[in-house]
Amino acid sequence: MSVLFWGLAVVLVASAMWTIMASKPVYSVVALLANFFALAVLYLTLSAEFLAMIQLIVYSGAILVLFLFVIAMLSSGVASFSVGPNRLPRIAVPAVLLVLIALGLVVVGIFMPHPAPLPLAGAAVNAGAVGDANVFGSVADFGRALFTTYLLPFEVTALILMVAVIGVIVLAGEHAPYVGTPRRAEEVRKSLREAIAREGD
Amino acid sequence: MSANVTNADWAAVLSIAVLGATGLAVLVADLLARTFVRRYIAIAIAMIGIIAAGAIVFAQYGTHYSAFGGAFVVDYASVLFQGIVLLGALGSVILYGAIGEERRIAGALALMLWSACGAMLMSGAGNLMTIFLGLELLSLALYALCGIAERAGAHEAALKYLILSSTATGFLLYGMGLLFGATGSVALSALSNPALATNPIFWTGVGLFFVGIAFKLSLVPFHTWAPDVYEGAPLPVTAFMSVATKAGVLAVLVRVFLWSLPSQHVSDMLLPMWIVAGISMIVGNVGMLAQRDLKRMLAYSGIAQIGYILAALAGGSAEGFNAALYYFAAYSFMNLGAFAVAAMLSGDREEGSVIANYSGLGYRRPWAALAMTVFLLAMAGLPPTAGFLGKVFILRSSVETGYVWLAALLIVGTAISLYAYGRIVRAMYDRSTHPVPAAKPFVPLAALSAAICAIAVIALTFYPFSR
Amino acid sequence: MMLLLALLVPLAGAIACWALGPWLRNLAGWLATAAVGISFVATLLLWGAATQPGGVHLALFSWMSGFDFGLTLDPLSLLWALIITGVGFLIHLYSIGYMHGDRAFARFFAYMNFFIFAMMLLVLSDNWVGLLVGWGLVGLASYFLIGFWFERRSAVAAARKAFILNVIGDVGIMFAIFLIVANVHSIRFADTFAASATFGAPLLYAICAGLFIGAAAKSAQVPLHTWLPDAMEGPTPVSALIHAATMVTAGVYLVARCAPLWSHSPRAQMLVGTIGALTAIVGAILGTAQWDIKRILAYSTMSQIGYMIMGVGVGAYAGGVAHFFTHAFFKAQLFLASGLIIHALHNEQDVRKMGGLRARTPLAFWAILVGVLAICGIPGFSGFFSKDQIIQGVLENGHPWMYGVGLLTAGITAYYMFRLFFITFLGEYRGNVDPAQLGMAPEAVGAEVAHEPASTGSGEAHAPAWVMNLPVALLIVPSVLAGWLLFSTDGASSPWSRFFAAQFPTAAQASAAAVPEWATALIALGVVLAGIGVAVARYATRSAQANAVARLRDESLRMPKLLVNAFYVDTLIDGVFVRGARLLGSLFGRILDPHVIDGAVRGVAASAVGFGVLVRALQSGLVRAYALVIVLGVGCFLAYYVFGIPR
Amino acid sequence: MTPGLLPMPLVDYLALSAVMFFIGVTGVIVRRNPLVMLMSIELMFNAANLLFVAYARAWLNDAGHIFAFLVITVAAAEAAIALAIVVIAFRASKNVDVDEASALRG
Repeated sequence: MSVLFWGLAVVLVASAMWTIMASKPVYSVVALLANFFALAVLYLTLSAEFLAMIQLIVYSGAILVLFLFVIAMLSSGVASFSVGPNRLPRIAVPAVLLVLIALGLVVVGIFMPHPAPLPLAGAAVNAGAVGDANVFGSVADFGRALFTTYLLPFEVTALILMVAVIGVIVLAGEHAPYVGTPRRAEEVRKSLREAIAREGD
Repeated sequence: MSANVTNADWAAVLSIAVLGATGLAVLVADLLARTFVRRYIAIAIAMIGIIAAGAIVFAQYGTHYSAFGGAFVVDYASVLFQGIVLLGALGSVILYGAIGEERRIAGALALMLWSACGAMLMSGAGNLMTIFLGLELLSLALYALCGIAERAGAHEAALKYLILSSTATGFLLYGMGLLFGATGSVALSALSNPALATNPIFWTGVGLFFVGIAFKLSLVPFHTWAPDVYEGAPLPVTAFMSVATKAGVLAVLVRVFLWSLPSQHVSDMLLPMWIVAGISMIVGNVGMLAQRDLKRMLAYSGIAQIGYILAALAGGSAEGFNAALYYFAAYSFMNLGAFAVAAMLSGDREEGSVIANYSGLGYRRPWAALAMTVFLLAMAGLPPTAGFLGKVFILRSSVETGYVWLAALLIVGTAISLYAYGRIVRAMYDRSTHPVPAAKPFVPLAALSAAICAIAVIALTFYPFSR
Repeated sequence: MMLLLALLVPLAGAIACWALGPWLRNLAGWLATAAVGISFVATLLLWGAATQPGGVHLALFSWMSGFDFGLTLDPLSLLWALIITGVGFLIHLYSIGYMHGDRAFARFFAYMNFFIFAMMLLVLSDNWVGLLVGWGLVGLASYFLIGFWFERRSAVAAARKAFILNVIGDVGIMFAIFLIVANVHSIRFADTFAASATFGAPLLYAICAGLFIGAAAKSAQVPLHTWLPDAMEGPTPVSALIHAATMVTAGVYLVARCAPLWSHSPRAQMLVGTIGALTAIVGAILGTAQWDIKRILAYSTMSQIGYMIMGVGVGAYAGGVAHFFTHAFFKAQLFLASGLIIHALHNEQDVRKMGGLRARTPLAFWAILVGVLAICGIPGFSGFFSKDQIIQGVLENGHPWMYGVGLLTAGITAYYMFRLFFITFLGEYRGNVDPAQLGMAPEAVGAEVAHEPASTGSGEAHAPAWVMNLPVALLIVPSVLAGWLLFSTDGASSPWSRFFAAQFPTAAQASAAAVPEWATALIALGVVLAGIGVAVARYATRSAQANAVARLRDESLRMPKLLVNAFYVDTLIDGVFVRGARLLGSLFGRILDPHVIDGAVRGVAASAVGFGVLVRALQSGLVRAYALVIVLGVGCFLAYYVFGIPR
Repeated sequence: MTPGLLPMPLVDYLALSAVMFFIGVTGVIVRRNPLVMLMSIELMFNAANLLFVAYARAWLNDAGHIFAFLVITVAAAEAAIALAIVVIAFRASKNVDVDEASALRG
């Protein structure tokens, strides 16, 4: 188990690093995909079967595909990524420094010895599943909790998804490409035409 | 544990459901309506929905129970904060109706209503999940609303808000994870366990949780997004952000920090919060001095005013809570009113948010200038406005509970702010000839809400009469 | 009810003049004057009741507990109310003539009436909030009136300056009121004074200091005095009403009203007395260096209020208030009489271009003579009694150095007032002399021409002369006689001291002074005569009159820079506050321009990496910089929550 | 807490998630491409999820699972809106560089 865990940990950290350091966004997506897969496996070892599944389906299947789609759309010849000068070229140094300090603090907090054991009183423990790790985290267990105890959060997610749908429609839908000034719009249209012509060849 | 969901549970969130359904109704009606009545129908439905939700909320006044196994709480605080959220939603909906783009009005109003749903959920949140979901519902709709206008500034504002707010949410979420780990429960009631006081994971969780809260309240140093986003977002959206968002987050703050933490460590745990509140008072007021955009200035003003409100909460006394609520209500009215006046003066390009356009207003639009003067006086905390009384209450409670240094910072901040607000008042009564921008069609509604806010800002001064 | 009438009639008059101005035309002046007259009569009718123990009290409404609003009329506020409405009435009457033909005639009277209302609210309130509201409104009315001729840049600038300095004072008062309300839980004066013994010295000192910042701003005390000379940009009746008789003495009223607070705090007494003494002498010294007749009077006002503040500050309340009483008459008279001269000379205000005016404006001659004698404290005239009482009172309260300052100031006052008098009325008329020969700076000449533009060109349609002459003539009477109210043979039972018997706390240590009262009077008289002697030698002898032009030229050119620039206080305030505020503002707004950030990042290269730039880049518009700041905050929070907690 | 239920000591999971979380934070600060910034934010969310899942197992409380599920749902909704905003911002300014979006400042 230890080997699996540390193997996964290495994959997770490495892929996370790759995600933020990759030179092209597409590579970032691929790295993130690896990260999510490793995470799903880690969930399985923590007996969160349903969540592992969701992780693969929603994250890898939906969210990352969305990213890929947008990257493909934006890089289709209209303009390159990351134009313009880097206005904060040396930000990485203080950033990494700060982040390391913050990380150090959190890790210290985590490893700091607890003078007293963690209390159980008042915590809402899933009583029926104590000691029975096979049931805990299964689809049935998860579903029962979601539709009884946690019904309100579940209902709210429906509203959140609706906001996402309507928000995207309102943002992007039913209007012409950007019309700032006529000249600008014409420019955009022209470059779009050129791009389409290139793709057609 | 797996309690059945009863009618009482649903009644607790009925107002939120009504608001959510109203959003749908606005969209459906927009599909069916003819073009030229779209605007009227959208505003009418939205207003009816908000008022109905408000009636339901205030019918709950005086009751105290928790629903959905503790996920949602109905009490004094939830009712009052939800009331303020609805007030902010009503004002912003009217303003959007007045100056928003006809083409997207239904979508925008629906998003605004759903965003208000999020804030209302936060007002009554009883566990971490509800807080998180309420916050995300609120924020997601606001991201979209920020970017809704066809201006480069709006897109930039949306992008900035999206990235920074998501980052802050990440911190909040991580903090929640640690809190869950420390307590083994998502319920806020589990946080009050005195044994937690020795657990560093709990403390770290509280710290990160507070980062998320401070970001949403735009406290220094988590405030940097606010001026940019306020300036770039459409005016009614900014109005909504300045009232409804803060109502929801303040409710969470009160519920988590003041009412749920282990009581013997509460003052230690909250010290950083009061410090950043004090810094915010100064930075916010100084930041106002050099601004040329009204919305941007109001962002800095909001930073300072939230600092004042936290100063009232600092002692944790009941009187301080009342002072904070009173000041927050007054703040809502004066902010909405100022935005309403700006909307009255706005044509196609939001001219009302350019401070230079206010010079000589006292002679061109005497009533608008008078209303604006009332709001600015209230923000500066001068009599005879509710802002003055609110500051008196805050000072009293913070001095009584021993936070004299906060009171002193408040006074210093107020003194700095007098110049910033006075600058606009003076400009309005300077004689100069400045072109009047053409007004938009629904401006009478904006004027009406400005008038109501102005009267409320004065009338709130007499509020303690009724006691 | 009568009290409410006295308060509200001027407000009604203001509203009427403002709303109906275009229809009322010249009637507006009479309407406004009548409103003030009614207010005066109403106040007068309350005399009997007000002097009873406890005075008149009218509860208006009660808010929550501790917030009771009401009006009160006791001997102190009665005195102020009578002066405000009485002198105010005469000045209104005068204004009908003075402002005749001005385009905004009705607006002027609306402001004037509004000012009277605000002032009455200030003195009649029985609570802090009412006082503060009145205080603020008075400042507002003054702002409007100083900037009345808003076409003139200098008038607008002066109004703005007065307003800003007054707002500084308002903040001070607000601070004090917050402290009071936080400790007493009541806004009424009576409750505050009852509780004042329990305050503890630091709190009491803080309250007194806050209140005194307000008093100093309104009463033009050093270093907040610079607005007063500039405020002479307003019409002359305004100068008479606001900047001599009433508003500027609000600070005296405040300190006198809070006598119970000051009596418990020797440190606060010291502060106020020192500032008052300083103001008295600074104002007098600056008065010797002015050429504009109204500015001379303005500095003398400042100096005289310094006396009053010194008096009420150290505990000589009756003396300070008495000086307010006599000063209101003779200073109003001086201003109104100088207004007659300015009017007669078609808006000439520079005394160098006057001279020999005795025949031309006889009434002004006599009025100014009486005023000058009164302000100098010549026995028999009103100023003598009240000034003596302050100087003696200061000594009795144990401040010998203030006693010395008071005497010295009296001498300087005598010098510059007689200088004014001699230059204006003796010798030859110099109106036709080339300004350069008089040593006037060329740019000043151009500015003089533009003075008081609105009332020029009204030569053909004069108002009846008596409306301007009558108030001046009437004011001569109290200027001479008012002081006799303070006179008594045994030193204690004058009508004045009986009037105020119950008002002020008697100073515990008011012991027999080292110098008896008659001796003080003699010393003062000697100093004054010396001052007059210098003035006579410089300006009134036959030879001095003969070559007046050359003399004035010499004096103008040799005037010490320090005095011409009024000790550079304005420069200092401008440098510290205005630039400071601007700098602070631009620090947050402008420094973050792309140039600076780009420059810093690129140019300073290596050193640019670091927190210095990051902090300056706080509002750079760059998302990543914002994120970095947020993480910085996160770091601070985590450091506190992980390590900083006492466990 | 009932020990032994977790395959590894709890602190190992916590440390792993903290490292992942702060890698995400670094990504937000140092990258200029909004898409990569959003991916970094996803990393932060996932790190938090790992925390929830590990603790859910430690406490045997399925609230952690539910919470993680909600986070995933919200992340999906957020990604949709975020990408829409990136697309319209791109349409307006023809680039995907957050440094270029700095007209609002001061």
